[in-house]
Amino acid sequence: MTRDELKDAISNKFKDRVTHLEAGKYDPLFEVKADDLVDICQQLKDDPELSFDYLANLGGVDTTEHFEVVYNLASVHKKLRVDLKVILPYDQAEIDSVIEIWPAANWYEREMWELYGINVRNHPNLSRFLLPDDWDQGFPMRKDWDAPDFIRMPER
Amino acid sequence: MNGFSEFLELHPLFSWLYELLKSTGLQDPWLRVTHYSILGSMMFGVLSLIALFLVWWERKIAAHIQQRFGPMRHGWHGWYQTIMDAIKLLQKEDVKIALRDKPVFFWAPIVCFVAAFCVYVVMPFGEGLIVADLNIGILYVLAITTWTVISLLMAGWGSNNKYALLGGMRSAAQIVSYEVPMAVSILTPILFVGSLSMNDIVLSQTGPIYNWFVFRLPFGPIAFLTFIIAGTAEANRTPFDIPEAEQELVSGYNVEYSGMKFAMFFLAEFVNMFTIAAVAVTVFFGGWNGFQFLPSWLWFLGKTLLIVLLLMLFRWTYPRLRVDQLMMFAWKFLVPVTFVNLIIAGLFKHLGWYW
Amino acid sequence: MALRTEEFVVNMGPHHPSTHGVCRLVLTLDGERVKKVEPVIGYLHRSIEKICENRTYPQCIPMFDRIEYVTSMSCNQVFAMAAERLAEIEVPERAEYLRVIMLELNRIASHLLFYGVTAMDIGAYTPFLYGLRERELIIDLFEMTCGQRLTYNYIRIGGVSHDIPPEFVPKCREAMRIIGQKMADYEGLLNENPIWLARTKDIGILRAEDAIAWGVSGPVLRASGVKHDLRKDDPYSIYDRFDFEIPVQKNGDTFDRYIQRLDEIRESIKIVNQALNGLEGVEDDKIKAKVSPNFKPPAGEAYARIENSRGELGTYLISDGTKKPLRVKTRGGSYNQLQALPLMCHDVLVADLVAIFATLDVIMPEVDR
Amino acid sequence: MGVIKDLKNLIAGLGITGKHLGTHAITVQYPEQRDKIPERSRGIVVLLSDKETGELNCTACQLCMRACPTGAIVVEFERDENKRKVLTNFTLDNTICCFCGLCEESCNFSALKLAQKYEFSTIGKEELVWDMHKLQEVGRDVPYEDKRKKKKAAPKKPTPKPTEKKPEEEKKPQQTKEEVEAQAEKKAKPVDKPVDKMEPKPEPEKEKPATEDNQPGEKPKAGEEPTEQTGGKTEQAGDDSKDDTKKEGSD
Repeated sequence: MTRDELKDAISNKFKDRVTHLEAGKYDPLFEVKADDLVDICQQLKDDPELSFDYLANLGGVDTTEHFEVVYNLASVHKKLRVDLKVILPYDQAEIDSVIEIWPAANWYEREMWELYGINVRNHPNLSRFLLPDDWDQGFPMRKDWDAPDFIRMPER
Repeated sequence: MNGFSEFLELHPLFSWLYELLKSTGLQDPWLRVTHYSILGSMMFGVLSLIALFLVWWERKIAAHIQQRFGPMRHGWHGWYQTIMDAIKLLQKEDVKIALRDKPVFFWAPIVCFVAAFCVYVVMPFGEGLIVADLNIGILYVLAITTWTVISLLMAGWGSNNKYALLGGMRSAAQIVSYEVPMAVSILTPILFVGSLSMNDIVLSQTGPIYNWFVFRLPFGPIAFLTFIIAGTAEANRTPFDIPEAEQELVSGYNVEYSGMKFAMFFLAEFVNMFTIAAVAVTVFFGGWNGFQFLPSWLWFLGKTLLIVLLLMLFRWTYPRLRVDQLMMFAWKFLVPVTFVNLIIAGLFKHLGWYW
Repeated sequence: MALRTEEFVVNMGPHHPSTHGVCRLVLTLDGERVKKVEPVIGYLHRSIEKICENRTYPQCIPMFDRIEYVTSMSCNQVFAMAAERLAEIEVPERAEYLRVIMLELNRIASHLLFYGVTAMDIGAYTPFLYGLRERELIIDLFEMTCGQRLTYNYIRIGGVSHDIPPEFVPKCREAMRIIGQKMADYEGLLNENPIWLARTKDIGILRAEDAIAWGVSGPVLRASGVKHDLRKDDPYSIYDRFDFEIPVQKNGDTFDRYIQRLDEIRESIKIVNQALNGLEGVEDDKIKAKVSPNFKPPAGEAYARIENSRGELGTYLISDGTKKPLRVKTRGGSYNQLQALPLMCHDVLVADLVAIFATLDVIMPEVDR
Repeated sequence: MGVIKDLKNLIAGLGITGKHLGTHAITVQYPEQRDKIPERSRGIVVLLSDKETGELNCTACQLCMRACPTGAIVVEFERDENKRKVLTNFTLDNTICCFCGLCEESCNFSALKLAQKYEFSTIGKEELVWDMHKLQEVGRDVPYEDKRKKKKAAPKKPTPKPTEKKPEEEKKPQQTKEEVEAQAEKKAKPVDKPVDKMEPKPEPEKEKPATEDNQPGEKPKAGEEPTEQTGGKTEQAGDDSKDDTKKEGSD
């Protein structure tokens, strides 16, 4: 299945529940509503034609306007790749966990929670692991984060 | 030629010392005590030197196997590197952790060190070169080498460290288990000697080279193999070095020791290795027996170092066994094999099929 | 009186010889038997992703070197690939060949290191030195080409930084020949050794479906029997031009993970030799596409993934049209493999845990980033 | 039988280690012997001086400062009466330098180079922040190919504007191989300065004159490098450079 076919297949499957974004330069990129995410992920995994059984990467993004959560999915057997994106406003930074679908999401979601402060519902173990246990300086990956000992690369 | 090697023999020195002490007018309990203490200290000095040498030698062997240089800085190919290391260790701070079990922590290395050296009281280094020819010599060796386990348990307990404790427990299980096949495999030659005295064991192997027990087919080689395997385990050498297993238990029982206390454990390990090799030579390779052109103690030393080389090759070749496999190997393989071997040897002895 | 026993908790790490850096494993032990493993990471967290957000694109590449320093060529490659996908840059053919040669050499070097440290963790000391001895040949080739031995900064956006020196090709062929020969030594030392077999066979089995679900990739996944290799399944660079096999094992135990890497060394040697032949046929000697120092890719996002020696190494790059990336998210194989470690440690002994951990080939900077 | 086979395999392992017991070491004893470092090896950053005048090549254009990913380089300058930049200080913080070589590649004036030197350990951290004079002193005996000569040869302004970095394509001079060789021959032998105590002098073989390989991998080199690696032309070129090396070394 080529990338265009995959794009059409997903667009046809989910109709207006997903929006194809042109920003995805290489692999198809779809925007998904936060409430709809788990259901779409489950269907993507269960669909015999697509069978996205492999969560390659999961990460938060701070665009200075809103948060985004990007899911890079792959299919080991069908050799496919697709990206999903969920846009979260700053004041509702909360998303459902996809651990039930891909256990691999465990640490990625923990990391996102820890570094971006995006809350993950239904996650079994949201605790600090990259930052020190007694970290109290906020969420370092946010663009507006600052700390007394944070040295920014000088603009030159 | 013969005269030369006769000249190099050291046992006249022993009798000369005895005569010298006697001429001062000492009477018997004290005469013997003094004599033995002097001989014992001499032995201690020689063995310390041997241990230091073995440390250097092991490092060189390892380096050459791995195509490195090893110690090269102090003297010719770094021959006094270990002495410098020992001096460094002597000067180091003796780190005492706060929550140790004080007496146990203190005495463990001493027990280990002393036990390692005590064995050599009955070791025939050469013709007549023996401190005390006990009539239960080999039994004494087996008994004393087991002391090590007490010291390792003490070290593991006294350190109040979980890794050390695990190491101590492992060593206790291991040494106690391997004591059995070791004793049984030594029993096989004893069967033919009819005496437990180390000197008698050596003397029974004089004559042509096929009189050595290792060449007495079919039980000799098997007994030697089982002995060397059990002995490697007794000396805590790879592939049986699980009590210190660096990659699992960091350093096992001696993880909290530093400075000279650590050095005592370290040297004791090498002395133990030498002990195993020396016992193997005494029991299986004819002890100080050899051809005429070299003195007997040189034969003994040379053969022992060859066995030590074999032990070193083991160490730098093989991976480490796991603790349950180790016990399984001892009880399910070595013990049956040694017992069957013993029975076969007894059969041969009964039928008179031996030389 | 009934004997009362207790489980006890041991901290394995962060300073432990066999945790390959600063990983901490919290073990709950029943005697020597491991009841529970909990990996604790973060001791090496440098937040390279945040650092990269404050750097221009060319400046990110030295940072990526440090994500996974054992195979930094592939880290360079994955970032360059993501940036090239964003800006739609065509890489010159010669540069592609050079990239493939370097990536495969780096894979061999990494697997040789793996061979050494795994043997070391299971108690055999000498293989470590033998593995490093041959790795040195490859590191020398890298130093000859790009001037560094560990953090290369070689593969750049649009190509590579240096062309190979003329003596590279014969030396590389010679190194491949030597490594091919020395494989016999490696295998003779361990493969048939009964102690080694006892220590590795049927230890730490990872089933294929678990492996996929937990995002395990690379040699660990293939050792579990899944024939998944991005060089074939999602061919990047010019990997589709080469003829090589993807070795697969069956059981997914420690021994299979070990033997899998040895098999992969052989395949990589094949690829390097083919690429060296292919390099001779390339007419154009351009090694870098035209990329401005003030590289500004158009706004967009792209995910690049390559087959690293530790599995799928991926980078999600978001550009907002300025000369600094908006977001760089990296994913390394080690991260998922460490995550899946508790799956393999059901009721094993401490010594087995060390062996399993070693064959996962975890590199801590890649986990913590 | 299993035991016999296991024993055989164990002995085979001993054979492999035993075989190596007789081989010679492949390592070197470091401070006395050293491995030969390749020409491209990236060591510490040094500032290069003009071979005739002995002055620094740096024009204070600050390109390296901008290229540095760690901010290790700080270039300070002031403007003289002709509004030209004059370098007042060049600070390199070796504690954060990551030896990536981006500064050398960004430089259009051969002002700095990652030399083949790697021994600069000190007692204190402060001593690793090197200023202009120290960097110049360390870089005195470093051979290099002067990029500026090509600039002068081209009918352009004597000093191109340093404020804006040009795409590398534009810098590519249309040089033939003969010219490069001639240039290499013309090159004066690096002056033997008293060696800095922290920087042991590299072995004579290492003091190669800068050939085309010595340059960072930008466009000019790619143009000059022969395409075919096994062609006779390449061998010739390699021999030439080796000859040069020998001459330099024997001097």
